Amino acid sequence: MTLFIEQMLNGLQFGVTLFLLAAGLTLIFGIMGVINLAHGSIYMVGAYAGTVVATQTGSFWLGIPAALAAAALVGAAMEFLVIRRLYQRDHLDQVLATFSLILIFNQVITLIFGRQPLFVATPEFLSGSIEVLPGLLYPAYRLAIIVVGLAVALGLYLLINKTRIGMLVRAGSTNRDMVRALGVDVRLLYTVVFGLGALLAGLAGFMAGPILAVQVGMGEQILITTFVVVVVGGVGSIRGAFFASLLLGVIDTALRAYLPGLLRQIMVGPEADALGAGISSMGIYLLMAIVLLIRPKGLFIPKS
Amino acid sequence: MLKVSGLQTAYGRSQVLFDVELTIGEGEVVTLLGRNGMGKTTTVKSIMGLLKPLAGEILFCGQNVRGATPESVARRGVGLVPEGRQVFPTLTVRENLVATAANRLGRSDAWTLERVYELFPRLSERVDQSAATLSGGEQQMLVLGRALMTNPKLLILDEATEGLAPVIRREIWGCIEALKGEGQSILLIDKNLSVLKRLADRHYIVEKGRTVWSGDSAALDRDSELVHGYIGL
Amino acid sequence: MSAVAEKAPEQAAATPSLAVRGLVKSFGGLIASDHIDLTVRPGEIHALIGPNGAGKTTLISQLMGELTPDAGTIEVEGQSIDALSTASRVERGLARTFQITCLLPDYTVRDNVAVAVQVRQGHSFRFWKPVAKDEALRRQAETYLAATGLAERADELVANLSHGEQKQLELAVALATEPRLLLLDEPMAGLGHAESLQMIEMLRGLKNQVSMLLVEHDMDAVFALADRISVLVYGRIIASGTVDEIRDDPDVRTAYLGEGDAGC
Amino acid sequence: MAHSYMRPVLLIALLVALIALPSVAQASGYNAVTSLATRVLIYGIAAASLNFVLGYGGMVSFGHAAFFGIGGYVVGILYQHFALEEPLLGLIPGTNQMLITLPAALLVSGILAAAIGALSLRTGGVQFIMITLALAQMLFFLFVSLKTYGGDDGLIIRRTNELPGLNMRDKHTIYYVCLAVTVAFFALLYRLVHSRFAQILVGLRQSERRMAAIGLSPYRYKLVAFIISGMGCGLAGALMANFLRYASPDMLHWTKSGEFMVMVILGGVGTLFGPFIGAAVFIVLESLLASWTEHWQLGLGLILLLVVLYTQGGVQAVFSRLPGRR
Amino acid sequence: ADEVKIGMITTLSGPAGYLGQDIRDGFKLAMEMNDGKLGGVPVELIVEDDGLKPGNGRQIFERMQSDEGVKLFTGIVFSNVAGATVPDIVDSGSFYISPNAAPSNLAGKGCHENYFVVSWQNDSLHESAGQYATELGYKNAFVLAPNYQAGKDAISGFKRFFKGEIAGEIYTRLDQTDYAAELAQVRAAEPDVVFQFHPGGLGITFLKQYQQAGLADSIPMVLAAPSLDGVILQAIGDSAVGLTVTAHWNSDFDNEANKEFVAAWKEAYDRPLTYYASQGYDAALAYASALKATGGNIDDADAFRESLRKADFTSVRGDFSFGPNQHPVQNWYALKVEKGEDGTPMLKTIGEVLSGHSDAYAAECQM
Ligand SMILES: Nc1ncnc2c1ncn2[C@@H]1O[C@H](COP(=O)(O)OP(=O)(O)OP(=O)(O)O)[C@@H](O)[C@H]1O
Ligand SMILES: Nc1ncnc2c1ncn2[C@@H]1O[C@H](COP(=O)(O)OP(=O)(O)OP(=O)(O)O)[C@@H](O)[C@H]1O
Ligand SMILES: [Mg+2]
Ligand SMILES: [Mg+2]
Repeated sequence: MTLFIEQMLNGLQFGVTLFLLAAGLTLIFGIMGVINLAHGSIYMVGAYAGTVVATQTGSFWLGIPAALAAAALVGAAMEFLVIRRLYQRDHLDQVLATFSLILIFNQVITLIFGRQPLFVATPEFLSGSIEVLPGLLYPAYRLAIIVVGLAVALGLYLLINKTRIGMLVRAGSTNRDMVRALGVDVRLLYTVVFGLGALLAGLAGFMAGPILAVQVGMGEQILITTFVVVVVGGVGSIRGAFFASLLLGVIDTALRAYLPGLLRQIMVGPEADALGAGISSMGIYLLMAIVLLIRPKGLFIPKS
Repeated sequence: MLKVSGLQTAYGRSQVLFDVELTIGEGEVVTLLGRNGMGKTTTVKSIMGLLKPLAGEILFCGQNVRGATPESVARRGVGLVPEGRQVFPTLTVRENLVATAANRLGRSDAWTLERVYELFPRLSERVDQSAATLSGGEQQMLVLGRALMTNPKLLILDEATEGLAPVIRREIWGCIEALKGEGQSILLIDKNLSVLKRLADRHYIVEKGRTVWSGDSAALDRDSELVHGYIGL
Repeated sequence: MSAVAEKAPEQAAATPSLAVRGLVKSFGGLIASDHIDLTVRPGEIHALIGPNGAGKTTLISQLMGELTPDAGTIEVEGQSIDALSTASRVERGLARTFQITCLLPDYTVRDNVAVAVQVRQGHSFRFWKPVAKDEALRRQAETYLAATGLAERADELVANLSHGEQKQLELAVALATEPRLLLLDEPMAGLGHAESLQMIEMLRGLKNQVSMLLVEHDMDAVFALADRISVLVYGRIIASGTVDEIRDDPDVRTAYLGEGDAGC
Repeated sequence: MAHSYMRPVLLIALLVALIALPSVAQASGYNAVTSLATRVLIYGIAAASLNFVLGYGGMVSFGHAAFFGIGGYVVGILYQHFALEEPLLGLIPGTNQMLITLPAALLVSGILAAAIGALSLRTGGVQFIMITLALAQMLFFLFVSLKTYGGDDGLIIRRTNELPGLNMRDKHTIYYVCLAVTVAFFALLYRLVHSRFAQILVGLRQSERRMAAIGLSPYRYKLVAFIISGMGCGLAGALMANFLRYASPDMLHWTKSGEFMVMVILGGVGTLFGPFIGAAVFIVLESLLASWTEHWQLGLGLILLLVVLYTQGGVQAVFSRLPGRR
Repeated sequence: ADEVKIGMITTLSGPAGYLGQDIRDGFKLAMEMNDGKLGGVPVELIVEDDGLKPGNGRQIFERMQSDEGVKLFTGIVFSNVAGATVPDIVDSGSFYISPNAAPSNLAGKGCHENYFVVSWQNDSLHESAGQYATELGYKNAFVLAPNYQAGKDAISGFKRFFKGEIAGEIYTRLDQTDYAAELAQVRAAEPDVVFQFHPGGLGITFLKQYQQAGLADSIPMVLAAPSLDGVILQAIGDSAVGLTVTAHWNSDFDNEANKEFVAAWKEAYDRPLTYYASQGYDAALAYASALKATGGNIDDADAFRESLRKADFTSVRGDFSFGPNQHPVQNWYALKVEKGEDGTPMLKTIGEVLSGHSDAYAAECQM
């Protein structure tokens, strides 16, 4: 039973991690409507900048502003130099442009930091485990991620749905000219929002440092998963992205934890393990396919 | 307040405006008439900065705004009700109204949500509905309300009553009349000549991108022969 | 027009072109069609008027099969079309224009019509013969353009048309499907005065060949064209009758026309 | 218009150049150019196939690597059964005859495209992008875990498929075979994109609602287009497996779908030869830059970025904007 | 003699770029230590990045061979690039020495007389880990590896030599970033030992999370070299202390060749030394031996092959020879992570696990 609870907790935690990664993307892709394949690269920039500063200064705390600032600056610069010219154009041009940015970012990081993954220490005070339930120890760092993830979710939700900035961004994504003709400097607004999305990606990157490998190309690994989250939840919906993250997290974890066991009841061991792993790798894609076939716009968008 | 002269504008290589003249005084209501495709909307877009004119002069309150960005034109106090109902489809009715609301010129009797709802009660019944699912007429009301919420000095209405039921249309005319009474300057594009004659101070007719006629309502009646030739009345 | 369209009225003299019974459609809490009964007789122009948001467009979308009604039946020339897809309804002779124009922006004016002709001919799974060399198709398309006054604009890209011209093209495309029942959603909106008059003339010319359901807020046009008028308010038909009956109906005056001069 | 008579001249010039390429390459000592050109031809077919749905039909598929990969695997699997002399599923004998494997690849990829298309065409927009991606990724994972066919390590095809009367071990022969297939493919595609069917397809891209309102059922047309396009990619995959003498899950990975898309956009979306040019530019740049510097991705990235920012409509657009051609 | 060209096709971009980089730099080091010569013959090394794409690997080979006349190749890191490229190289009569990837399909029936491997056959890595876990007296083991060919090879290799029971077997994903679900299962199964194969970045992630989950203190781990190379060790830092690894080479090997190599590396590069570098270095030495024996004449392929087969060089690993399928026959050692003198963790050799070990596929190879 404890194991089951632990696994569910793992699922939730993984879900929140996914959301933390997807949060910036929801903003940029879901709401601004820009297909930004280089989102993962900004995540990488955040991870590198934060990690390097944290290692050099020996303080995890100093890493946070470094990661946020670097990611936001790089993001805003990217918007200013490249993305800005592409809003009016086809989505496909955005694909090509941001694809080239991935190549550029990866190479630039390689040139500056080399090819080896970086060393990141878990901050001292978060390195232990906490007993969340009797007999259930849980890594403190992961609990910290949950807290940060929830805070980001709430903040974003409020920003997008309760503030004028959120409305304007959504308005601008469908009719830029009209927003401008009503007196709003959309270009500045978009640079700021893009920077904010980048900042969230940077935060996610830095937070991920202690549990993942900080290396070149780390962004592409998460990119597709985060797109899946956004689409399953319903493009443009923060709430959707949040619940989709949790759902995917739990289902993914449950598949990994229990599917091979279930299959082993009906087949011989090794085949069951391999098949189970195979199916669980397909897990999120399968889930997305099913969701989209039943609700073509995603889970949290009204049907019509 | 607004003075347009010698305006020339093109879409890519095809020139549409050749010589448009237009003047709107403080508190004046002026119409722009002409058949379909003669360049009325193009004129409006050029004024708004949504198109970059090739030549000519656009003075708003004495300042040259030719080539200025749309946002800066809007901030100086031009409010646009565009042709073809350009609501923000993913926003709710209320959000459409408040998203761009502003009172940059510090009006004391500024437009508020309540006043707009009062003007268009139907909108108040649809506050949280997403604008994409409004009926055509409801969208038109929304767009008008949205422009009012920016409290403009000059309001430009490009076919603002298109697709509205006669009652509503009458209400909108009433509203425009009231606005006029408050001293609001308005540029009207519409085909409802009889009302326009009553409401507006002066009229301009564009034909193939050129201002070919201008004058007050009385002159319009006087030149009815000529006018007929231009706009088929 | 074509032979089919000409024969249609006689053939179906007894059966109405369109018969709607008990149509219901709601969006969440909002009832957009509230037990609508409506009949369009062969060859007549039946105007549907009503305040904004009354459910006129919603009704047309249900007739075309773009929206599925919650209840009720629709018959065209005596046959139920409830189970048919939009495409099959067009084959049965229905066509619509869109209030908010819906055209193919990257095609020329001519191609917009030509595509409709091609679909009507039904030879679209042809992968080999170049379509551009199909003179017959071009010529046919051009006849519809001539009919709607767009002949001179045939080579213009639709994206470059003015708003009013697009409305005219809407009609040309609908005509190209050779409909027997035309559903017109505010064809005059956005047209200039001269063009409106032209449009009225044209619709009048089609009368007796094609039955029409005309949704329009331009009362001059409605009174000039309609044989009968139905008034839709809040999803419900509140009155139905001839032009004069409707013009004088007090309910209609308060709900729709407003007091005083109906001309504006 | 200059266009109308310039175009056939340019095409013939291109064809002559392509025919002469191996001999010229050999004479000038750049033999590898022939293999490079072979890859360009093959990717050109794949990109043009993708473009048929993407550019003409407006269906942004992010899963076309699935068809490319399956085409490759059909060749690989048939070869493996041929080499081991045990029939597939105990029924279908393996083969190394190209005249059988290519049609087989077309058939299988067509069936796969029908299945994937039937499911994914129920959605649209971004959802379509993601669902095609998802279905293709599932296939990728399937092949990764198929140990019989090499799993992640892939299938090595020791000998290129045979064609009667030709020495398929010769690089030039393979090149000419690919060239012949490419020419045939583009000739067909040329007719196709000017046909009534394409007229409908392009209409659907612009507005499905309008097309339905004139009496067309969009789904069928889109599905047929999707199948045609999938078969084109399958053909390319089969040729690639023959050329590389290797098939691996790498051919099915989403990054491959991404590459195809990049080629299409780079060359010019919705143009007949744009994707071919895009494939050529992409492949040539990649190998040229890589032979100069290990940081070639930086160069490639910058060049691609400049292309998007400063040419509207890809490389093809640059050509058509050259003076005298308008 | 004339300058001999050696073509190196390797992976320099992406997350796995450090593998190719180390192979390249190890190889280069061997050349630099001999004034740009191998076996007394001047050598030009041409390096090109395959970007981990099989098609590119093949293209690079074609270009190097036909345009630059290269006949000796090396460098490929990954099995899938090798699969597309190596058959072509050897079929065309050129030579290939693998400094890393050695998939089973090229080791058994698919072996070739011009194909040599100086690293290991994939399975051997894990066989030694299985052997060592047995030697340490563990009774039941929990095994984890990614669900792909190399991962399956790893688990079957381990099981082939592990005499205890398998407490649990999990296949993870190649793109996995979160191992919490698996770690919970490991904890619940309470095995004596964990064996896991997660190379490169995956390994870093796995080990970090293993430590954070508090498992590092309670359940020991036995690994094969790829799961804890010098770079991974540096990236996870102190939390690696206590892990045991089996490998064919370690930087502290006490032989002249190795000492020389390690010293030269430290001199030349400011980054951790990995076994990939040692394999690149050995690949260079192997070519050097044959070049020396033939005096730089690579046109006589038979003679060149004969001298390669002799493996007449002093490997940094100590004893080294080629088996019948031209894969290594070598010793495997147990290593343990300990704090070094300067306080940073380092791998320390603690004993021999297998000696003169060949691979399971050699018998299938017919040349
Ligand atoms: N985006 C565009 N690109 C190219 N040409 C255009 C574009 N928009 C409009 N035009 C052309 O410019 C001319 C003037 O158009 P405009 O929209 O200004 O007319 P209008 O007077 O507003 O007509 P309407 O009453 O029909 O709205 C028309 O001939 C039209 O075809
Ligand atoms: N998809 C939808 N979801 C929710 N409400 C809808 C939807 N579509 C239409 N409505 C509502 O149904 C009502 C009827 O809309 P409809 O478009 O049919 O009106 P209409 O009679 O055509 O009005 P108009 O004359 O202004 O065009 C409106 O109040 C509209 O807001
Ligand atoms: Mg207009
Ligand atoms: Mg309507």
